Amino acid sequence: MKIHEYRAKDLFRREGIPVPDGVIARTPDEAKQRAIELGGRVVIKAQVLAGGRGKAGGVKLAKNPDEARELADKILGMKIKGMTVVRVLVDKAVDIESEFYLGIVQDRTQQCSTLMVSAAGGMDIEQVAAETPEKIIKLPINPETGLRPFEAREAAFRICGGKTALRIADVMVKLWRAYAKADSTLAEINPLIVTPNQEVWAVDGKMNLDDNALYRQSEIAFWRDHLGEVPEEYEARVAGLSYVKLEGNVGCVVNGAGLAMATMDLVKYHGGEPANFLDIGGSSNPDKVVKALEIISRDQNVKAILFNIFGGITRCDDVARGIIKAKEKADIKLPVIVRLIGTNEDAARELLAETDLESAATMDEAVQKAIDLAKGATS
Amino acid sequence: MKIHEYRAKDLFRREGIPVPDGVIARTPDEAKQRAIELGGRVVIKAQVLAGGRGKAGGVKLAKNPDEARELADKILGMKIKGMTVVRVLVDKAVDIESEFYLGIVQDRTQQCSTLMVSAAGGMDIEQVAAETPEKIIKLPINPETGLRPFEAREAAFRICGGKTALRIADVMVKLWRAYAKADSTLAEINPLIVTPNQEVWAVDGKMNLDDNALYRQSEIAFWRDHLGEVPEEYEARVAGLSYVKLEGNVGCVVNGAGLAMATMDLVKYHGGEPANFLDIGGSSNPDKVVKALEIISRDQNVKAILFNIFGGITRCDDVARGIIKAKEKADIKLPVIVRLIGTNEDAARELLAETDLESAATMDEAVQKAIDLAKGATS
Amino acid sequence: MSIFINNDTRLVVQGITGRDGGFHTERMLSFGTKVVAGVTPGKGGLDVLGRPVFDTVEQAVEVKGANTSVIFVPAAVAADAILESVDAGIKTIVAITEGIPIRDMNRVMPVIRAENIRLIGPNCPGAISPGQAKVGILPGNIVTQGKVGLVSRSGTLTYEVVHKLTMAGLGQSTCIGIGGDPVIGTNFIDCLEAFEKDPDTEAVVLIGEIGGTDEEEAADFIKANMSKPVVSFIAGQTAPPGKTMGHAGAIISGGSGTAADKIEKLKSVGIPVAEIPSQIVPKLQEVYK
Amino acid sequence: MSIFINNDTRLVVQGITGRDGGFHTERMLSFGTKVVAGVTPGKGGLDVLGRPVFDTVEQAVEVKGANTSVIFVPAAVAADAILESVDAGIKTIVAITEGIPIRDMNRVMPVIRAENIRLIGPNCPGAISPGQAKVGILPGNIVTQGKVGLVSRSGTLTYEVVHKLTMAGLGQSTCIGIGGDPVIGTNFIDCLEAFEKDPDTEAVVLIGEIGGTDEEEAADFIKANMSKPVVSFIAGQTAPPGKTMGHAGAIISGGSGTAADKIEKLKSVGIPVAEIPSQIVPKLQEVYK
Repeated sequence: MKIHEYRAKDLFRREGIPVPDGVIARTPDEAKQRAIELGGRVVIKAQVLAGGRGKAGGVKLAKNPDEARELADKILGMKIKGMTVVRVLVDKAVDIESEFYLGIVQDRTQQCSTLMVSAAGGMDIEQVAAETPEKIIKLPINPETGLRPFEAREAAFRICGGKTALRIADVMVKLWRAYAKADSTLAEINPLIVTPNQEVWAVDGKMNLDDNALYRQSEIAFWRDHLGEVPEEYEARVAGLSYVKLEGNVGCVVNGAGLAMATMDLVKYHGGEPANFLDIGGSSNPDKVVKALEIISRDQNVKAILFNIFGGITRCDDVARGIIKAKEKADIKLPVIVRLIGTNEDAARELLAETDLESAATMDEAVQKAIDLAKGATS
Repeated sequence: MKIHEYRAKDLFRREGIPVPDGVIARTPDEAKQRAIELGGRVVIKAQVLAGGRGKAGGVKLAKNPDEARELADKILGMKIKGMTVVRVLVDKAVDIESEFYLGIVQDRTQQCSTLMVSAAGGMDIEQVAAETPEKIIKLPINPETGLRPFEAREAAFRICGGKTALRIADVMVKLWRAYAKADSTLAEINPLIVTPNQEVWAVDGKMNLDDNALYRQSEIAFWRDHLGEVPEEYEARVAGLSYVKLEGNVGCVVNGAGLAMATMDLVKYHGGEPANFLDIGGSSNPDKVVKALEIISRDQNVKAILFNIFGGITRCDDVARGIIKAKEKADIKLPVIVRLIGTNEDAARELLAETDLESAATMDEAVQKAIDLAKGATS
Repeated sequence: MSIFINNDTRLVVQGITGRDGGFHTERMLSFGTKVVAGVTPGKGGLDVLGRPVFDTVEQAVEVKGANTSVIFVPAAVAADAILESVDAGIKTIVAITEGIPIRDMNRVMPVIRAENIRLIGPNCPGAISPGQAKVGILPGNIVTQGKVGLVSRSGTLTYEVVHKLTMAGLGQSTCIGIGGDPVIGTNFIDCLEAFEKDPDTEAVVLIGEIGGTDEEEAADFIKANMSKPVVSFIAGQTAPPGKTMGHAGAIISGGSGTAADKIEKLKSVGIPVAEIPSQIVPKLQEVYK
Repeated sequence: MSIFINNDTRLVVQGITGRDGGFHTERMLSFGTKVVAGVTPGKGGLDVLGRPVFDTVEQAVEVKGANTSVIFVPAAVAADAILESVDAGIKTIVAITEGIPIRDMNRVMPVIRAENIRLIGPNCPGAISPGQAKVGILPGNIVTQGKVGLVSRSGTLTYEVVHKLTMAGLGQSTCIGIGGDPVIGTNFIDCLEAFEKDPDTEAVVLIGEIGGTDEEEAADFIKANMSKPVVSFIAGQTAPPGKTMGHAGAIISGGSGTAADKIEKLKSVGIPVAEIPSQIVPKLQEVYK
């Protein structure tokens, strides 16, 4: 789960990381008022859960409250990567002498959290990593001891010196605490800036949280911004389904993520275009199937729906009954092709034979039928 | 540092350990009032920083508020191991079916904290350890991971079963948290009781804290009960001295704990009786020496004062000047014998020669002189 | 004879009194797995399907000589259950539980590595060695004994492939689903290494998916260390970047972890890669006769 | 040639810009110790007594080849300083700092054991090998080179005994104060074992005190493993139970850790125990000629 910059900064503040004073505004007038309170010179920052806000014009420096109003007016309502800006963060501006990058991220290969530090702050860190990897210091963090002060100092003194390095090291240890307490998979300050008088400020903040740990992060879990999600993906998640919208016309309903991906790939292989990824999980619960059908059929592009279910532990006849019930309930007019295989597949095929549902014996056959039906419906 | 039972129980409550409702009372009437609020049947417990309260009559069950008043009246003002009871804890009484012992203590040999669990609850655990050590389960705790739930369960299921064991395991993990957060050297629940309907309650609580960690335990450090200390020992501690009062007549002022103990032993060896242990530490600061002389000379038993200082890094002449100044300032009439050895000892002896301070070349000589002078003063 | 689980497997089921634990215990028993005990703290003394339930894994090891455990307990307590098994001396652990927080698994992994434990999963279907033992939830009715080893990051896609192998008369030595989480105990290389050593495995099918670089590392390993033929398939060629495809680990991030990269890498070291699942059997038959 | 510190010692002083660190660096230098660098985070680039100051121990090791560190930093950051030295590859660490919380030392010790580090202290006077090196605060003017090894839990009592040895013409190979805290890196046995192996040590003086059972364990070790004569003294015969005698570790608790117990144990394995400090030299002369 992603949280907004202003939320991440709140978590940073709790650990004592120096974060410039800042408040949220929802209207240009509010932004002006906040700018007055913050001393006039502020940064107006679009709060959307997407990267590249700066390039999209969503982050601007205002030299006075009137300019803050003006800029907020421009930024509010702006669309960044398909998401509308409904809030801006009004942050007190600070003078910048140098910029650093601090990040902690789950490292898949090392199977632990890793501190990343660079003097190349303010830039896209993935670009830095790709072009000049030597500019990034990486340090695996022991999950039990956490980031220890001496480790932070060693990293900090490789990118700068003196009291500044001590201040940056201190921010690193506090960033680790914020990261660990929130069950994060990413916590980033980019840039961490140093002012001409050697103060250190986290002028940006980003945090991603582990969805599996939200059950013990009740406060933060509540911060999920549904506006930042594709509505159908949100709806699916709430119903216990994994759904990702694509642009094709063959809707797919599959049990299991790997099989769902393979089904999409097969649609493409046979010359079709998948409309979505959808994993209904291990259960044949008709309610889930209903919800899946509802979500998919709402997509105007979808012209045919393909079920690909490997019975495994689940009995295929149970699943067939679920599909029949669900199709009735959801009142689906689109053609539906069902491929059921595994335990009790014969019984399932008998059930389907009595309906207008097309059935198929193999994945390839099912996919080809679905593509043909989608084409037929289109032409 | 020791803290009172009611304070320890507050720390236990914060972690969610089930502790019977209880409040402090300073008068019998207050005790009665509290007993009414707690439902009538209460336990009145003397709050003094000493063991063996039960045997001394400092813990009593009251069947009703009037009896609570009566028992509080008896217990308040009572002396237990030299300490006057000025507060009682009025605890809601709970029915006892069985009693367990849970403790976490710093293990010197293992160099870690160790969980100790026993079904022989309510008894003196040191006695259990001495007589039936097989009744105590010991488990070293990894300082980084802490006590993990499965470890607690393994221990709990060795002393009981079913839901009760799960509840006790839960208390163990929470006791570890209380212990670790407070930088404890001991946290003990004796007894942890199980009621006839299988509830678990910590009816007693004890915690000792690491003095070296009090700087980061500001809330708890404030709880120190000076009433529980020998006044002179408290005064010495505040002045940065280590002082332990004994019963003899030869006052000792020494730099270094080992040398101070050896000096006391030597007084005894030569037929005298040491009046105290006193370590002035590594500094020759006259203020500390003044305070040391003040504290020792206030002890009516002391008839002679012996300085045994090994110069080492400190220069002996500096120390001599400190003693001379201090003796004047503190206006000491008692005979003082000074043995200074190490760096610049000759210069020191010259300085002392101009005063009425007796000097000695060796520890043995100094101690014998001090004993003689103390005897002379007495006869 | 198979890898990781076999006729010597003496299994304890952690969470045996739960719905999933009980259901799959029955399936494992009917497959012939030597399930020797169950564990549910606080329910010691019960009997489930004729197997004794203990309060701790330690007791199951002491009393019934368990040497392998399978974990069906809820996600919030699953990491603790894994550590309990390690502490009790269990050397092979299969964690079925899905949704274990990454922080918990980060804490488990150093112990697993230090104690040299074979942990499969979490969030995986487990392993099955036809004719010997099944530990986990892989359906027992689609496998048949043989000489093909199979390792996969997914569940039902594995069933699909196993089913195709069985239909084609290609029996299996061991089939393993290693799980789709970002932090897992056993990776492709661990399985490939074991298959290479196993005298009863003659060829291997490797089923990967988008996310991470496990397949790329497997390719290097195969090139350097494997004499037995390996055939592969990678799911997720049409997956868009930045989106989690069901499995927490199945995500293309920052341009890395794409199916195209993985396929290219596998092919570059000479491993046949099926474009679609139905090509796996023919590709295998080309290199393994 | 001596134990733990010697002519090969290349010392880095952690906290060199502090009052104590600077003062004792001067003393160590004038004793002839090879102090190669100092460390104070944030003060890298300074020069103290002709020695460069670095920001990290890592730099001191890289640039100046330090192999031993001595720690004078405040108690609140001392455990971190120890761990920093370990991480930088330092194998011998002498922690002078007093007042380190027990919890911090509990965390340090597993690392010390795992990495096989020689940690002396904390809260100790350090070690001195006359003619070679002095690491810590033991006064350099009371020692003389010779063949007696000395190990003690205290500071000034050690000086007293060393002084008596020197006066009696009994020079020392190495004198070590292991410190009076409950959690310390090096105990009596570690030192006795090293003295037994050291060809330049011919006899050992062991100075114990009340608290713990380190002396008892040392007695068993001496009986089982030592060929060289050992003489002992135990301070605190008149100490009352339950009271901390200056050193946090010097406390008789629950009837254990008394001087009488320790003396009895030492005598029971044939180790001469001086009743008072002035008997140590004569007792030693009886067994070591």
